[in-house]
Amino acid sequence: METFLYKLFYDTGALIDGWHAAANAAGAARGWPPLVVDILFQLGWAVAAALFLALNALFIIWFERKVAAKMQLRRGPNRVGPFGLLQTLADTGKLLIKEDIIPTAADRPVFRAAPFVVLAATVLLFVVLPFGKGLIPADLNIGVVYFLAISGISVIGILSGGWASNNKYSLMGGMRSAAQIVSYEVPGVLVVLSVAMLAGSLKMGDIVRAQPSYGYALLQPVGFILFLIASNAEINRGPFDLPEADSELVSGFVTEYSAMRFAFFFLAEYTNLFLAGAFATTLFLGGWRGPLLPPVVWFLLKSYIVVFVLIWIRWTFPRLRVDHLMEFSWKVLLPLALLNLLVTAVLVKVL
Amino acid sequence: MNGVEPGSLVLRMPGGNVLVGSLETAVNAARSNSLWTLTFGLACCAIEMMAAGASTYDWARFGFEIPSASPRRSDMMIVAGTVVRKMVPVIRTLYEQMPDPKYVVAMGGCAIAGGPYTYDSYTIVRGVSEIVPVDIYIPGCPPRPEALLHGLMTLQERIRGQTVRK
Amino acid sequence: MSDPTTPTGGRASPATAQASAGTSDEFLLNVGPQHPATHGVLRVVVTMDGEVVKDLQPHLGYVHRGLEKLFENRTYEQIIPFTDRTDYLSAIANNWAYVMAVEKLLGMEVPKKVEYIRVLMAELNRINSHLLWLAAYGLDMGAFTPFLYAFRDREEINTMIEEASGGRLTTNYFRIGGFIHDLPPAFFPRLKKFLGRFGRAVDELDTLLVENAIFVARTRGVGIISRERAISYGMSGPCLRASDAPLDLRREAPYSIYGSLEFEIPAGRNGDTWDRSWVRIEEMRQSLRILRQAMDGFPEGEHRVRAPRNIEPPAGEVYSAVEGPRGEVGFYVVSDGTRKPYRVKMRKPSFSNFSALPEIMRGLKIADLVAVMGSLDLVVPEIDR
Amino acid sequence: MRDTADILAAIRSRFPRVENRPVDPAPSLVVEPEKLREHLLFLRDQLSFHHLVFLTALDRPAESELELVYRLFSYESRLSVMVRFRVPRDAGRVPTVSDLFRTAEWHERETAELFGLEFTGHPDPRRLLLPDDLEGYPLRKDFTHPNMPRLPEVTST
Repeated sequence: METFLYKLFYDTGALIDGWHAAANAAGAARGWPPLVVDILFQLGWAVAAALFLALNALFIIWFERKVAAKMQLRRGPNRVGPFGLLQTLADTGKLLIKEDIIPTAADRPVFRAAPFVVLAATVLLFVVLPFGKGLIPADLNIGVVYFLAISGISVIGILSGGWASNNKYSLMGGMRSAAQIVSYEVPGVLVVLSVAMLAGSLKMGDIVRAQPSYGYALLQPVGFILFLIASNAEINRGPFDLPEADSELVSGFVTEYSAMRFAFFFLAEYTNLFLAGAFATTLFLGGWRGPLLPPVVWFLLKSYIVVFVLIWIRWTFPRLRVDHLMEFSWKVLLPLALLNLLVTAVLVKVL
Repeated sequence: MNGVEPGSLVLRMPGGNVLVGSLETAVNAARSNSLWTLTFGLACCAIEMMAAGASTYDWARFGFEIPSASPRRSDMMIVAGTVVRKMVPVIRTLYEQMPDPKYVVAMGGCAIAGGPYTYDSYTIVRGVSEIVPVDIYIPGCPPRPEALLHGLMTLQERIRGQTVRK
Repeated sequence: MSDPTTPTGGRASPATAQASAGTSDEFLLNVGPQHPATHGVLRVVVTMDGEVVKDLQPHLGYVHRGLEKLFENRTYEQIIPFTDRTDYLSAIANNWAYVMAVEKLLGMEVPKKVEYIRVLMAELNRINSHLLWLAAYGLDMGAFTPFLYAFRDREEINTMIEEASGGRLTTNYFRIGGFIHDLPPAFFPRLKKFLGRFGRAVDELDTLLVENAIFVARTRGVGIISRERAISYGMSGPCLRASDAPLDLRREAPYSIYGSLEFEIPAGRNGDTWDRSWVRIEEMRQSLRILRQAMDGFPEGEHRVRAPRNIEPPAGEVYSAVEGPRGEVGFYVVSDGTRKPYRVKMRKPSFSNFSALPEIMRGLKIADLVAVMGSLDLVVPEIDR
Repeated sequence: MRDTADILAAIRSRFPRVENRPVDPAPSLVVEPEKLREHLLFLRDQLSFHHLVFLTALDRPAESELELVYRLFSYESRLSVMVRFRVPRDAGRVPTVSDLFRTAEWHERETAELFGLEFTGHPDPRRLLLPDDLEGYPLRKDFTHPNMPRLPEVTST
């Protein structure tokens, strides 16, 4: 029964295409060029993405603090709203109205631009995420490459933030994160390549459709683990959180940032956490495919499972030292990623 | 204070009532429920501060979760321990570096008035209030974690009563 | 390495360190006095070459309260609460060292039961201090969870000590000649339950941090100090025993009833940061053994001896030392027959342990500074007094 | 491993004035400041007194002298020994032993700033604990400071 509800949940793509066609017709009737309708639709996607980003950031920060608290025998925030749900709202609200200090010796324009670069790099990634069947803002045919390229931009923001605050600790934090992200991008890309090879296409939608519903994780166990490690390092979390190592570099590149500018970094870090989960779901866990539940719910469920694993890793392992970090990436992850690529290539050829 | 009791929604101004109260309560609620502390342990009280952060007393329930090491990101400085004259410039610069609405909590006898050394030690500062304005005094040597939590909750009550318009 | 026989010792004094920093691409990094890795107020100026540490200048005195001057102005009983505020993590060991010194001056023998209570309290305090070291060390190394598991056990010990002495941290429990109150009735059942459970908790903490692969990678072979250099720096406690030197005052100069208790002295082999951590974990297990023996052999009897109202020891001097969790805690008390001591010198372990840091750190990385300083288990008021 | 009697005999033969102060079992060796380094080297290398427990001074205003006390402990023979000598109260000069015992470097710096002594040949004679603006030597009996009022005299009833 093709009722509206069924379409809304199970075949959102078709529903949106329907609206699109209707809007085109109405536009054409009024003599607007088709481009205007497209722009309006893209605007709609942007608003939806921004809304989702805000809600998700609020939820995920609370989720991490509650999960970490449970792992550590304590409660976590529960005074602000039911189960402490409004805690993050209070945090961001407070950060909004705090005094915003820019150190006098700081490099003013770069200091101001850095948080926006990091946040922009994060928001741009939403364009290619396949939330549900057809529910994908723009299914670029180079979706995967786009994702990897844009996620590289955030390191520019971090480096310039570290440099602009004119503080020894921030400078070291910035340099460390540059070295870390670059050296972990390489194995990440190779693993993504092997998945693309299996799916035979770089489009995110195709990768999800080409996968069996339980995803490539079973076909590519080594690849999945490598990808988790690499993405964990790329978002500066877990045992790899050297750039803002609290105990060594005071707070790394974020030392001089206060109030709203810091909130951008804070927001970007947690949205990156969700994006890492989402990307891992798309590539390895079969994206939105799954039996009964509607595709969007499957996608969010799988993403949050991966987010839970990343949180779990962060709160159990101590921090790596800089040279171990580099050694681990070049001497362990890279060979494994190459081997994985080779094995997949042979398998694809043979089967 | 000027016709509004803390937390009420309606404010009776001379020209008629103005619904400014709700913004104030929202701002105060946000500020009071997320006070990030600056890790500033000087002596014995620091250990009780850590105990207050640990799982038995867990001040994360009130939103004091993230003890940040950099003064830029902290709202509250808990001075826990003995204040010595050599430390005075450091405390003052740290206080200056903290962004506005900042609060100072003097924890323990030493921070309030020099503690057991106040009578005749040649290097003691008799209380941190000689250096920075203090909001909350928590007596004890060292005060128990419950006393610290009680002090911080009083600070939250005080923040809720503040007005934004001054 | 500075040649020991030449008086100047060949170490760059700070003036030259300042000048040389200007020329090459070294830069000075100021760590502390408000820095998360320095528990308390410790300032270290590090001359760095990139991430590698070239030289290290500690600056002290940020918590110097001038205690030794205060002691000359107070009577013997009034000094006791000050002793446990210098090292609030091993308040019992400090109380004991001071009280034993005055008892030696008075030539006073304390009943057996007092000795047993003192041993019980000291070993509980040792576990408590090592637990806090583990918690703080986990925080430095970026692992937040051991901090909370260690504090869960710490709270249990805190309750026991608080029930007996009234204070969780700064106990002020010992008196010259014994105790004012006997152990509370609830003490032994609570201790029995704790001893039953804590053995597994130590293994859990051990695997959570000390056996963790990343922790081992960061500490194995880092910050090595040989046995001779450690003894020359006057190091004591776990920092000394990690450099293949099983030297513990409870064995070298046995005081109280330690002579009749059997326990081993764990000693590391190559004196690196990991060995210092391993020694402390082992010591916690040994303390459990001591606690069991002390609990089983707990005698009946008087919990104090009638000390005179105003204590005026005969003129003379004495040095008495106790093996605290951080090392040898000693009090050198000189009395001149009046009610106030003529001079009290406090020999504290962190003072000497910390003085070895510049030598240990030469050539290591900045991230190692955090690891090495954490492994020395420093308490700053003990250094500044 | 020389036994205790052998070590005590060696000490008595080497040091002219060996006294026993009341209550403290360790023998006190009174030496001249000039021969301090040589004595300590002998105690350390021949009699294995490797551990310098502490080094401090006692202010004797009556004789206007400062009495310096060094306490050594031997892990092998488990014996302690006190080396002490007197130095004039103002401008007292003592040879440093920071190269024989590395721990002496900080102990000497602390004693120097608290008592007003000078350790000749010390590699780094800066202040250790006191703030730079504090004049006078705190641990001297006649040291006064604005926030140090005299405590009311405790009369022993």
